[in-house]
Amino acid sequence: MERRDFLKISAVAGATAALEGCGNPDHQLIRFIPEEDLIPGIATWKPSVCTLCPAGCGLLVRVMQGEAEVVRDGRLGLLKMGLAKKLEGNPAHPINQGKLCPRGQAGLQVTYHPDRLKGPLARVGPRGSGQFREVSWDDAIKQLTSQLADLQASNQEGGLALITSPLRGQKRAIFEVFANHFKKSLFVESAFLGDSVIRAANAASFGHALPPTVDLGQSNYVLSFGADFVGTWNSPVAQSIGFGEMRKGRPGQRAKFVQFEQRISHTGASADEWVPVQPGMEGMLALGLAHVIMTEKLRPAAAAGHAGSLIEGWSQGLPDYAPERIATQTGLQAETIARIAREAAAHEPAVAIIGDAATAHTNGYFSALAVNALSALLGSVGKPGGILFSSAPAAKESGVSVEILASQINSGAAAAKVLLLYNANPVFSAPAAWGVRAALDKIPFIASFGSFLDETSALADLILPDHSPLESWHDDAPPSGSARTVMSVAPPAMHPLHNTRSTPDVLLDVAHQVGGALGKALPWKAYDEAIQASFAALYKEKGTKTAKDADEFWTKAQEQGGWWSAEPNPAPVSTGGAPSAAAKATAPQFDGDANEYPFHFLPFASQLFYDGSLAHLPWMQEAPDPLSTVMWGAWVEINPKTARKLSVQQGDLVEVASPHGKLKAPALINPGIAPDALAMPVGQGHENFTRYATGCGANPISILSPLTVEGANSFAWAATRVKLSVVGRGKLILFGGSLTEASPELEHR
Amino acid sequence: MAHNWGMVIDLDRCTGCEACVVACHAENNISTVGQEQAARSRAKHWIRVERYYEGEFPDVKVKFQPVLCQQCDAAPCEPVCPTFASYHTSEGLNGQIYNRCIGTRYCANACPYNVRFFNFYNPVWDKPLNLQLNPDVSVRSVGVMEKCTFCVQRIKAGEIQAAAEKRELKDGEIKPACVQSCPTNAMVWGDLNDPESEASRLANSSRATKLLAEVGTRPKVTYLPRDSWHGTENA
Amino acid sequence: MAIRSAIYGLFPDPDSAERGINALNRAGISPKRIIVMSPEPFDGYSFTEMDHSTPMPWLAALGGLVGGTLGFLLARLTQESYPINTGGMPLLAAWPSGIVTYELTMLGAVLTTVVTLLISTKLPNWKPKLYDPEVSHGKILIGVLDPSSAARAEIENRLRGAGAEKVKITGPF
Amino acid sequence: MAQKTPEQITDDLLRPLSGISGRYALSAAFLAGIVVAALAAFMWQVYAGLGVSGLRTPVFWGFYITDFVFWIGLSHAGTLISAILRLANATWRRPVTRCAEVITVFALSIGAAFPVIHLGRPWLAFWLFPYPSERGIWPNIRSPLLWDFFAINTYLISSVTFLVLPIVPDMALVRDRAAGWKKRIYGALALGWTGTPKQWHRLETAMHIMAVAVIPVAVSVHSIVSWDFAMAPVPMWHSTIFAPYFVCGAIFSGIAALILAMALLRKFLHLEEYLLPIHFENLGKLLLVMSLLWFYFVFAERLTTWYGNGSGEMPVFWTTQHGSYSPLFWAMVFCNFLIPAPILAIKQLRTITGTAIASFTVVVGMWLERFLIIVPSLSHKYLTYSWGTYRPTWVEITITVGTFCAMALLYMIFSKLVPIISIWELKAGLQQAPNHARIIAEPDEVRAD
Repeated sequence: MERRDFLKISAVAGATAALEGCGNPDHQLIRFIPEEDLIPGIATWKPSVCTLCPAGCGLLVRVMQGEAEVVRDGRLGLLKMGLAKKLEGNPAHPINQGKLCPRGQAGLQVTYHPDRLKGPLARVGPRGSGQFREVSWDDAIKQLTSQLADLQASNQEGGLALITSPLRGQKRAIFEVFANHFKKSLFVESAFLGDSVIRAANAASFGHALPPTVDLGQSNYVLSFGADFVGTWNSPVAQSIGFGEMRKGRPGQRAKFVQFEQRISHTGASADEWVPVQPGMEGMLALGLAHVIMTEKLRPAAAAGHAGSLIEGWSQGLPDYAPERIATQTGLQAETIARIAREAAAHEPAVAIIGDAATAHTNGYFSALAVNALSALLGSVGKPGGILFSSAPAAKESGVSVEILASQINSGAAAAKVLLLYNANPVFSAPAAWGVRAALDKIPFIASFGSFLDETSALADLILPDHSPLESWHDDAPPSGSARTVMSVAPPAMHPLHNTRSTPDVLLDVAHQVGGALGKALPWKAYDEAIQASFAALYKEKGTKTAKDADEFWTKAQEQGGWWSAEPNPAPVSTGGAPSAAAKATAPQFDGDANEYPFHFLPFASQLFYDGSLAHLPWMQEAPDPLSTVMWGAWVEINPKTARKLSVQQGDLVEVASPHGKLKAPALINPGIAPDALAMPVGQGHENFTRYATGCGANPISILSPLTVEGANSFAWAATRVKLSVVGRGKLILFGGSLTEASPELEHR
Repeated sequence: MAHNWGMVIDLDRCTGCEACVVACHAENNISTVGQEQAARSRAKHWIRVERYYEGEFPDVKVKFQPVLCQQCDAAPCEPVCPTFASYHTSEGLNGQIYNRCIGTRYCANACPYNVRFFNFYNPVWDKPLNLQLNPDVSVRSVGVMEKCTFCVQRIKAGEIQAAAEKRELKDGEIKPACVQSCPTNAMVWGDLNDPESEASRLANSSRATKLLAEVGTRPKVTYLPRDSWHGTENA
Repeated sequence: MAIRSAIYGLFPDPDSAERGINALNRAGISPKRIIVMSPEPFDGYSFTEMDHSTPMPWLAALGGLVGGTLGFLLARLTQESYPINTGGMPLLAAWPSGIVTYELTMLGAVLTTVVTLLISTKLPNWKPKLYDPEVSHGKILIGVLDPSSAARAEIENRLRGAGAEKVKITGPF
Repeated sequence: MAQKTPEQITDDLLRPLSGISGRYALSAAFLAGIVVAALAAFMWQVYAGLGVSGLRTPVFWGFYITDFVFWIGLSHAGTLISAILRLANATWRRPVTRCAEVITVFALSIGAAFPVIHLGRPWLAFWLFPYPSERGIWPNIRSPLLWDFFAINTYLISSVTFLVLPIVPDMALVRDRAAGWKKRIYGALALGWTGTPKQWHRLETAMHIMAVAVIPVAVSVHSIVSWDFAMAPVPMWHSTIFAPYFVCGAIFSGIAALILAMALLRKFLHLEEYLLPIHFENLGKLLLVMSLLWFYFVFAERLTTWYGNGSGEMPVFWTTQHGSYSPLFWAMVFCNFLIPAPILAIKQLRTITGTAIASFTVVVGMWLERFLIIVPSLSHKYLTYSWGTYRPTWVEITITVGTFCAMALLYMIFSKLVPIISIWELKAGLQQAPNHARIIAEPDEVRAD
C-alpha cells in the first residue's frame, strides 16, 4: 500500500528526469523507487540453481545495480535494481564445484530474452493463430480456477492432464497434488532426452531407479557405450570435472577411455580409442566383452551378482557371445573385442556406462542391462572409480508418456478437459506420428505457464508466464553427479523484470481458490514456505549437527545454495539378490525397409541446444557446434565416402525422408560417421520459438518413427531409417575454416 | 617484480565443450552478429575451440584446441598499428585501446593466430538483452578492433582488492572467465614471473609447447598436447 | 604593358638574334642593360648564355640536409614524447626512423629547388616591366633598357642591320 | 613533324583547349555519373559501417587495398619514366613526358584516397598526421602505414611540381593568344613568365634537379607500399623480394598505363603527327623489358616458396597454383606475360594497336597481381581452422570502377585546360642549334676591317 503512494510521488519526480534525456525515450520514462538498496558498481554473488537440464548444477549469480525498464502496477518505468550479469558455477556445490557448461551460462539470456512473455495472456484468435490479449493476473487466475472448479464439480475421470518438464522437490510435489486430486489425471513429465531406460535398468540391476553417478575421476578404464557424458548425458559438468581428473588429475596415472558408437560424438572425440559399433549392438558388444572376461577367468561370473543374473546365459559364461560370433553383427573385429576386454579387466577400477542413442534403440533396455552386468562384472559398482548411486529420493514415475497421453486422447480412451503445460514443448519434441497436435486440439482448455511462445504454448488458451529461473525460488535434489546427498535451495537472485508470477505460487493460489481437498492438500501460502517446510524436515533428519535450529539451518542453506552431506554417502548397491526373470537378447528393430531407406538416422543431443529448449538463446545459436562448427542452423552429417558416392557436396541442401516424413537441411561432410548412417542435431527447426530460433534449421524429431524401447516406457528415437537426396544448395554457416589441421587443398568453408 | 600473466591449456583435458566461448561472450560484452552476418564470417569469438579431424572412418581421431589471443611478447600486432591502439601493457598483455583504433585492421592481418575481431557494424542487443552487459567492460563501436584481454577487468579488480587488503595476490585468486568456467580444468592462468605459480610450473613442464612457435611471436599461452594411454596392452 | 623605357628589336630566328646581340655588344652597351626574351631556351646561342651561374644545386642539397634533420628529429622526438610500452621492442627504431628521415630529405630538396627557382627568377611577377606578346609567336626580343636619347638612333640602326623585323621604342620620352 | 613550323605546332597543340565537342561532353557526363555513384557508395559505407563491404574475418583487406597498391603502382608511369628519359636526354621523350606526369599526379591522388576509404573509422583518418594533438600521443613511426604517409606525400608534392613547372611557359603561350577571362586566368597561371634566358636556365636546372630527386622517391614509395605487406608475418608476404618486386610491377603497370593514355590521346586529340609510332615502339620495348623482369620476379618468388616448402606458405602457394584462386593466378600470368611478351617481342606486332592491346592486358593483369598478393595469403593464414574466403560487394565494386572513371575524367578535363604535350619542349627539340651558330659574323663588318 505505502509503496503504491511512493510510486505516485516518484512518477511525478521522475518526470524531471527528462532533463538529461535529450529526446531519448529511455530517459523520459518515469522512475520508480528502488525496491532494494545496492551499492553501484559493487557486484554481489547470489546462489541459484540451474534448471536448464536435469543435472541440477548450483549457480552463483553475479548481481550488480543497473537500470531496467520494468512494468510495475501496469506502468512502464525505469527502476534501479539488481541485475544478474553473469552465471558461474557455485564452488561449494558438490555437483558442479564452481564449473558450468555453455548452456548453463547462457541461462542468463532466458531472463533478458526480448521475446519473453511479459504478462498473462488470453487467446483471442483461433487456436494456434498466436493471437492473444493481455489480461490481469486476477482475471487469469480466476479463469483457471473456474476451469478447475468445473472439472472438480464434474468429477470426471482423466479430466486433468499435466505436461511438465521432469520436476523435482516441492515444485513437483505441488504439481503432484493437482495430479492426484483429480481422478486418473494424465501427469506427463516430458523430456526428449529422458533417462527412464537407464533408471529402469538400474532399478533392475542395482535396485536404484536413478541415473548413475560415475566416479570418472578415480577410474582407470572407462567403457562408454554411446554416452555423451561430457556433453549432454546425465550430469555433464560433474562428469567433465571427473574426466579432467581421470586424464591429468593423478600424476603418472592416466585412465584409458574407450567410446563405442556409430557417429563420433562430442564425447567420443576425446576418447583414447573410438570404436564404431553397429547401431543397437551395444548390449551384444558388452556381453561379448563380458564373455572374454569370464572365459579367460579374469573375473568370475558371480562377480556380476544380481546384475549378471538378469542376463540369459550369464552363469554359463555367455557362450553365444564369443567375439568371433558377434564380430560381424557388432562390426568390431574379434581381436579388438578381446583386447579391450582384457585391458578393462586389467585396469581396476574400470567402469562401463551406457546412454543416449545406445538406450534409444528398441532393445535399448536390454543393452542397458547388459552394460550394467558388465560394470558389475568389472567390479566397480558402488566402489570409487565406478558407478555410484546417490541417496537422493528416486524420481517417481507417473508411467504416462506424451505418446500414451496423445494416443489415449486421440483414441477417446481419455477425455482431458484441462491441460496444464509447464516448461514442456511436446509438439516440437514428439514425432509427428504421435499426433500430439491433434490430441491437444481435442483438449478444450490449455493453460501454459511457459515464459515463451513455442509450438505448444502457442496452442494455449491461457498463458500465465512463470518468473525466469533467476527470479524464482528453487529447491532441487539432483539424483546423480555427486556421491554426497544434495538438497539445493535458492531464493530469487533478482527481482522480476516483467509482470510474471512464480508458477508454484500461482498453483497454490489456484488450489486455495478452488478450495476443498485441493486447498487443504497444499497448506502453504507460497512456494518458499513449501521449501522451508521440506528443509525443516531435512533438519530433523540430517541437519541437527550442523545447525542449532531449523531456522539457522534454513538460512545457512539459502546462503550457500543448499545443504549437502559433508561426506560422500552413496546408497548401498544390491549386487546380490535373487535372480529374477532373465532378459533375453533381442535384435534392434528399425523402421523402414533397408533397401528403400538405406541409412540409419541418428538424431543427437546438441551441445548447445540440448533438446531444443535452448535454441532461442543467441549465445547458443552463435556459438559454433564443437564438432561441426555450425552456427545458426542445423545440418545433416554424412560420411565422406558416401557423399562422394552420392555426389553430395558440402553444403548441398539434402532431403532426408523417413517412412513418417521428410525434412531439408544442408549436408555436412563428417569423417567420423559410419557410411550407412546420417546424423542430425536435435534442437533446431522451430516453427515458432522467438525471433532467434524460428525458422532456423530443421527438426529431426519430426520425421522419427514412433517406436518404443522394449521393456521400458520410452521413445526409441534412434531406430528410424531414412533415405537422402540432393535438392539444391543449402545455407551452411561454418565457423571452422577446415576439417583437418594440415591440408592445403581442403577449403572447407 | 611486475606480473607477467600467462595461460596453460591442457589439451588432454579439453573436451571442446564451448563453455569458455560462452563465458567469454558473457564476461566481455561480445555482441552476437546474427545469422546473416555470421554467414559472412563476421562472428566474434575471442576464444574459439579449434576442431581438427585426423584419419578416415573407422580410424578417426579428433583434436580440440582452444585458441585465444596468445598475448605474445613479440606481438606482430603491436608495431604495425599507426595509432598505438594495440600496445604492450606493463604486465605483458597485448592491450587494445578501442578509443585509439581507427580501423586499419593491420593488426588483425599481422596476427598469425587470427584472434582479432573487427566490428563491421555497431553492436546490437535487442532490449532487454542489453541489461546483461557487464558494466566493467566497455562496449566496442563500429570500426574498431577487439580481442581477448585476459579479462583485464578481473585482473585489475583482483589487484585492487589485494592492494586494499595490503597483501600479495595469491596464485589462482584471479581467473579469466574462460578459465573459471572450464569444466575439465583444462585451463590454468597465473603469473609466469612467479616460479611457484601453477601456470609457470606447467609452462615449464616437459609437455609444454607453443602454438606456431616457428613464427617467433613468443606467445604467453602454453599448450600441453593431447596425451595417449600408456597402460599395458595385455595384463 | 611596358612602362619601362626601352628600345628593342624582334628577330624572327635565333641566328639573326645572335647577330643582334653581337651588334649591341660591339656598340659597347653594357650587358646589364641588354634584355633578351625568347619563346624557347635556344641552348647553344650566346644570347641565352647570360647569367648561367646559380647555387640552385647546392641550395637543394642544403634543403635536403635540413629536411632530413627535421625528419630525423620528428621521428625521434615524437616517439620520445610519449614513451609507450613496446614490450621490449625498440621504441626508437633505427630503420623506420631512417625511412622517415629519407623521405623528408627528398621533400626538403624538392621544395628548396622550387623556392630557389621562384625567387631567382622573380616569379610570380604578374606585371613585368617589359614584355611583348610577339615573343609567344616565335619572335626573339633583344633590346636595351633606358637607352640615352643620343644612342637610340644608333641602336635602332644596329638592330635593323642585324635583321630585326621590327624595332619598338617604349616608355616615356 | 620535321616540316612543321613552330607556329603550326603551337596551333595544333593548342587546338584541344578551345571548344567542347558533344562527344566530349557526353562521355564526361557519363564518367562523372559513375564517379558520383562511387562517392555515394562510400558515403553509404561510412554511414552504415564497413560491414557493407565484403571484408570479413580473416580477410580484412580486399578490393580497397588492392586498388591502393594498383593506383600507387600506376603512378610510377609518369614522373619516374619522364625523369629517367630526361636524365638520359632521350629526344623522343619530348611529346611523352607531360601526359606521363599527369598520370602520376592523378593516379597518386586516387591511390592515396584508398587508405582512407578502407578505414573502419575514416572520420579519424587525420590521426595518422603527426601533429601535436589533444590526445597527447603521436603516430607510431614504426608502423609501415606511417611510412606510407610520408612517402606518398613526398612523392605527390614532387610529382605535382615536376608536372607544373614546365607548364608555366606554355601557360604564357596560351595567355598571349587568349583574350578576356581566359587571358586573365592563363595569365595568372603563367606567373608572368617572359622567357628571359635567366628564367629558361633556372627552369631547366630545376627540372634537372627534380629529375634526380624524384627517381629515388618513386622507388622508395613503392618499396614502402610493399613493406605494408612484407613487415607482417603472413605467409608469402613476409619476403625480402617484395620491395623490388613491387617497384618492378609498378613501373610495368605504369608504362602500360602511359601507352594506353597516349593511344587514346592520339586518337581523340588528333595528335597523330606528334605521338608517332616510334614513341609506341620505344615504350613498347620498355614494356617488354618490364614484362620479362616481372616474370623473372614471379618465377623467383614461386620457386623459392615451392622449394622452401614452408608449412605456412604452401597452402597459399597451392591455392593460387591450383586451388580456388588459380583461375585468377593463371589469368594474371597470361595478362602480364604470355600475351604481352610475344606481341611486344615481334616487331611486326609492336604497332600502336599492338602495344595498346598489350598494355591493356598488363593493366588488368597487374590489378589481379595485387589482389592475388593480398587475399589468398590472408584467407590461408597458418591455423587451417581460421581460414576464410572473400567476396566483394557492390560497394567495393562500385568504388573501384568509380576510381577508373575518375582517372579518365580528370585526364579529359586536364587535356582541355593544358596542352597535353609540352609545346616549348617540343619546339626546343626541333631547334637543335649548330655550334658554329655562335660565331656567325655579318659580311659588312668583315669588309670594314
